[in-house]
Amino acid sequence: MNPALLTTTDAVDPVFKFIIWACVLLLGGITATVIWFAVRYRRSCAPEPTSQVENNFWLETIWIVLPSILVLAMFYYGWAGYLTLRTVPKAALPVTATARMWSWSFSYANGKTSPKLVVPVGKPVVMNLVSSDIIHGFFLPAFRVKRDVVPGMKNHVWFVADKVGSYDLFCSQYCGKGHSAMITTVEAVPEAEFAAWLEHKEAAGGVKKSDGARLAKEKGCLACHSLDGSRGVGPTFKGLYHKQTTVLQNGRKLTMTVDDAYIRESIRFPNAKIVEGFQPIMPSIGDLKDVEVDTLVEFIKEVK
Amino acid sequence: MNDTNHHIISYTKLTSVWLTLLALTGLTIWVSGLDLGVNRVWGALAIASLKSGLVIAFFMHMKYEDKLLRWLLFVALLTLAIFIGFTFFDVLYR
Amino acid sequence: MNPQKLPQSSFWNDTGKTGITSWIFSTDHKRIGLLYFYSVLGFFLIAVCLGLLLRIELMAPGRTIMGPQTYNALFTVHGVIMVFLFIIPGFPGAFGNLIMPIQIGARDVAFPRLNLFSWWLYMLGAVIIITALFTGSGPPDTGWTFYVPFSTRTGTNVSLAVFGVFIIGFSSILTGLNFVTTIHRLRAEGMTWTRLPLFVWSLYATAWVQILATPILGITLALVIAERMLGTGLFDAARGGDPIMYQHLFWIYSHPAVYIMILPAMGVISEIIPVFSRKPVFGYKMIAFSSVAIAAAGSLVWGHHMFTSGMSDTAVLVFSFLTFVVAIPSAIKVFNWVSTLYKGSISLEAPMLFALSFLLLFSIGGLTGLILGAAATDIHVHDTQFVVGHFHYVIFGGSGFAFFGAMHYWLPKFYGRRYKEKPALIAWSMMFVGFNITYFCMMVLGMKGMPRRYYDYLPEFAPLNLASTLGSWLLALGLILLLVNLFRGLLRGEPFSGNPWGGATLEWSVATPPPTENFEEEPVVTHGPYDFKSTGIP
Amino acid sequence: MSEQLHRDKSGATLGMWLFLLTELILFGGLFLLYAVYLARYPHEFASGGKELNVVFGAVNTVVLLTSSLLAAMAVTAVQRGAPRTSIRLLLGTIGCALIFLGIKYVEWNEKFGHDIYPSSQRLIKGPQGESVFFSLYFLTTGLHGLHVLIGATLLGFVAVRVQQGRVDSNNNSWLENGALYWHLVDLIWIFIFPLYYLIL
Ligand code: HEA
Ligand code: HEA
Ligand code: HEC
Ligand code: CUA
Ligand SMILES: [Cu+2]
Repeated sequence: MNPALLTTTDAVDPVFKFIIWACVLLLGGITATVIWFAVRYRRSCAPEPTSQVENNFWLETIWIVLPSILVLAMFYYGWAGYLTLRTVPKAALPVTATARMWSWSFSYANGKTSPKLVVPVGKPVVMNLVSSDIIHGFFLPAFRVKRDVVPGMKNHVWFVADKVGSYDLFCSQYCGKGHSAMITTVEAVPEAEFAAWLEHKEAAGGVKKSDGARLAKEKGCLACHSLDGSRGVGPTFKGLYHKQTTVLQNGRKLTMTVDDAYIRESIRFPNAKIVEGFQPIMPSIGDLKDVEVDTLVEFIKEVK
Repeated sequence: MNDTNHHIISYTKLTSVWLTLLALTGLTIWVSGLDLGVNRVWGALAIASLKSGLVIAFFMHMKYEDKLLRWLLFVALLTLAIFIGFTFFDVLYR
Repeated sequence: MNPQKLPQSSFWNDTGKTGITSWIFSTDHKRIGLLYFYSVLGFFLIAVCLGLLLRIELMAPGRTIMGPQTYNALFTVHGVIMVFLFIIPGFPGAFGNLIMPIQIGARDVAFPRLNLFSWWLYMLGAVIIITALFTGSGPPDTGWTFYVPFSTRTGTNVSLAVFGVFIIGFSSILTGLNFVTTIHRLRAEGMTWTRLPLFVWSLYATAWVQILATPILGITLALVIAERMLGTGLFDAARGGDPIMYQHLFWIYSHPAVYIMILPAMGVISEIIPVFSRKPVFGYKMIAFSSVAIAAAGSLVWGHHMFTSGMSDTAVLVFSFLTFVVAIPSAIKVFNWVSTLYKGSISLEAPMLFALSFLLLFSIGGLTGLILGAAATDIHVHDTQFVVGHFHYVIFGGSGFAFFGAMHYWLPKFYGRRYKEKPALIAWSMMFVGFNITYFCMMVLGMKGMPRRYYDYLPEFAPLNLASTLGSWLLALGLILLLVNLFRGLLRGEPFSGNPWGGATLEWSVATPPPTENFEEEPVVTHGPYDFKSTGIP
Repeated sequence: MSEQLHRDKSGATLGMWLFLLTELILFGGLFLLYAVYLARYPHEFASGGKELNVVFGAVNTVVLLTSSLLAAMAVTAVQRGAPRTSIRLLLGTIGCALIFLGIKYVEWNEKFGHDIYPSSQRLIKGPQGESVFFSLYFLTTGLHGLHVLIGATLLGFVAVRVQQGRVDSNNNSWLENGALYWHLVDLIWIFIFPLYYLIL
């Protein structure tokens, strides 16, 4: 590929190699010495200690100075590698990653959003990390990058994929029940294919009614709301429409019947009314378009 | 370990310390009215430190205690200063 | 608890008082030490079973024996109990109390009633934490770090658990100030600072960390409760707060806390190695000084837990650098211990085996700590199973193995009976092998990118997880054997008296088991703690 | 035996001081947050500080300083062998503590009346730094108030012990340590006052 391209992996792996090898050597040396002493000077072999030295200035100086030097070297390489991770190449492609309990959503400059991160091969990408609720972690093991997604904070991270392929993307910061399910993939595709994908608009007429189920899954609703009546982190969608429900509004109790407007409000402003017995943790899914909300409302009404 | 902390501080001395403390309180209020910008924080802190120094030295008898105690106080304050100071490596450069 | 048919009068019976109240209201440091020991051990066993359950769940991908919510609660409770109820109070509370006053030639600690009060506070905190598991809306599920904003939003019983930890922190502070005062005030005549046993030095350093760092934990936890109860919004980004500030406050305590866990363990190792090599410890002053250096420098590195958090790069620079500085005193200790073995007369009995395996396991754990301390490499392995591997190596392989070593080394002294050597060796070898299998696999998994606190994982991680689980069973079998052998021996084993191991510290000069007064008359110390020659030990 | 007693006394002072240091660091955590948020929201902190009543703050400062003086004099009194004076001085200290808490109550009440308390509507809707300022204010003064309460109770106990004659000129660790605790409460207020009521 492009020889001038320094990937984040290239920046980090040599540091790993250096530190790990230094540690293995040290550990090997220490282990060998301990075993050798334990065997050589075991009591059956050495009934009396043959030395009573209590200290030795030079030896002790050596093992203050040597580790210090070694450790400084490790620090320096570690820092240098880190700087590469923090220096975003110019002309990196900006993508916004929105994390919420417990799904990811990626949006591109032209407004396209996707639950998978699609990136062009060979072109650096800079991710702007946004959280709609609590702290998550954006973790791409294949590219050795990780950054927490903190509410109210503008964190970013960059990487570049140098080979076509599909790579795992994890949520690394513990975020509750669905933490281990908060995974998706990075699809690295050739540049041309990427351009085509980016420009591809959903079929004319926008979102179709039948897309409700797909949307509910992609936008992460089903991580908290079940369709079969079982209680999840949020109330089930089954039989929700026209149900009597008790909600808390500004700390006051309120009994009401679920209608279109209520569902719409619950999606747009989840914390306006809180269903009794549940926590106010539902994220507001910021990138939902109005049609998508309509579709979701229609979908929820159908779940009987 | 010895009898040093049997020192008795006279009422007059305590009262004069108290008067100084009151005067310093007046001073902080006056200073806070001045237009010193950021320095106001440092000024207020300086006066507060002076006041607490007096309280510690006389009311709390530190002046007549073992050196050890003074060291301990110093270590604790240093630790606290480090906790606060090092946090600013993050806060200031973010 | 009482060993059968005690050979002579001792603290078990010489006050004429027996029965439960003579224990739980006793101000005798030995009895309080044993109270701590058994309560700590009890919680350890509970948490160890939880750890085992965690491993069973992770044996295969997908749901194995429990759901995600249960798993999250389990690792939280496992972590909280292990850290706050076992390893932090463990060494100072149990062995510090049992041994330290005797080692400095004192009759008791400086504030015996406060000492008892600390134990009561500890139990109170523990009961509150346990209550939190069964009341309200379920056990906390935040991880032992209680990170906001999750911990302020989750519906589980976080407030009560946090309150329990708060109380325990208070108990830890009181123990710390008791020990500092004791070591300053109650040393016997001739017990100069350079004649203090290294275990006492390590406790002294630990006590300082307890005093200076724990209050920060207190206020942090109080803030979490305030956030949940009153909605103060100090850590809530929507209201101008900063979640990262919580992490600073938490780690300002919790990094120094890892040195509360390891320093006394290092002290134990510094006692066992010279005794079983019959050689004065090499570099006494350096080891004593490095304990203090670790305590001091350890207070400056908390930020290394936050390299990916969004903290400023300057802070990453500073904290990464300081992290490496802390490694140097640890390295000094390791090298000095190894040199103590040189030309000694080494007896590989159970305490020594635990000490030597401490050397290796702690080195592995510490060296992986260097990988975590380097900024570039930490980014990849942060919040992965690698970190889990790292800290089990240092906590369990380090402090834990030292704790087992201390049990074999010192408990016979207090019971007047001893365990059988052979089963102890078998138990040790099972634990050593099982331990390495369990946790080495975790480190490899982390390198490959498996995050921590994952209830479920991708199929590519399955083989190593299975191996790790199998290893944990071997570890468990070893631990059961160890405990059975040890306690059977303490209650019914061969009599243990005199100074069979040839220790030169003061606890070996008093009767076995020691009387309540410890010393018949105030001792006058005339030699160093590892001066085996002038003590007349062969 | 008498040597043992002396040891104990120095030990008690040492132990007490160590405890005070932990209290200092406990409040230190709040001061840390104060420093950080002051750096971030200087203007909101300034306007928040203006809403606090300097008169209440100043009067309370004087009350606490006076109480501290009385506590210190109580120690001197016992050392000079005048337990009755000492008890009267201690009661004076406790009286000051009550006055302090009373003023604090009035002050908080006034704030509540203006819809200022943690998570009040006004603070939720207002500028971000303001909510932070007042939350810190309530937490710090609240924790301090709690310490005033504890300190006053402690001094009450000590006064009883003096009354019973269990504290005298030779054996006054209880009194000295109680007074030390009280001075600490004063010490912290010395910083709270300018930081919250006066700055900017
Ligand atoms: C007993 C407890 C204990 C101890 C002693 C240590 C010791 C060290 N720890 Fe560890 N650590 C933990 C318990 C402990 N740790 C825990 C519980 C966590 C996770 C918390 C959580 O998130 O839940 C953690 C996490 C943790 C992190 C954060 C990881 C992350 O989340 O990204 C880091 C990063 O720097 C780190 C570093 C270190 C270092 C450098 C040391 C050093 O002190 C080690 C020094 C030791 C040696 C260096 C080895 C011995 C010396 C030699 C063999 C000689 C040769 C050495 C040289 C030449 C240097 N630790
Ligand atoms: C002292 C500290 C300590 C110790 C000793 C252990 C011991 C063990 N821990 Fe520990 N662990 C932590 C401290 C500790 N842990 C902490 C702080 C965390 C972080 C929590 C968090 O993320 O918030 C953690 C997290 C943690 C995880 C990660 C969870 C995750 O991130 O997904 C795992 C997973 O395998 C695990 C497993 C184990 C195992 C298998 C043991 C084994 O050692 C246990 C071996 C089992 C035995 C030896 C059983 C013996 C059985 C008996 C003795 C039965 C007899 C008992 C009776 C009759 C009552 N632990
Ligand atoms: C993190 C978990 C979570 C996610 C993701 C989530 N919700 Fe919710 N939802 C909740 C919780 C908890 C409640 C109940 C409390 C409340 O009213 O806010 C709720 C309530 C609701 C309600 C009102 C239900 C009732 O019984 O009155 C609707 C409608 C709803 N959510 C729709 C959605 C849709 C549509 C999505 C996806 C775009 C979604 N939710 C995503 C957690 C979630
Ligand atoms: Cu999101 Cu973990
Ligand atoms: Cu750390």
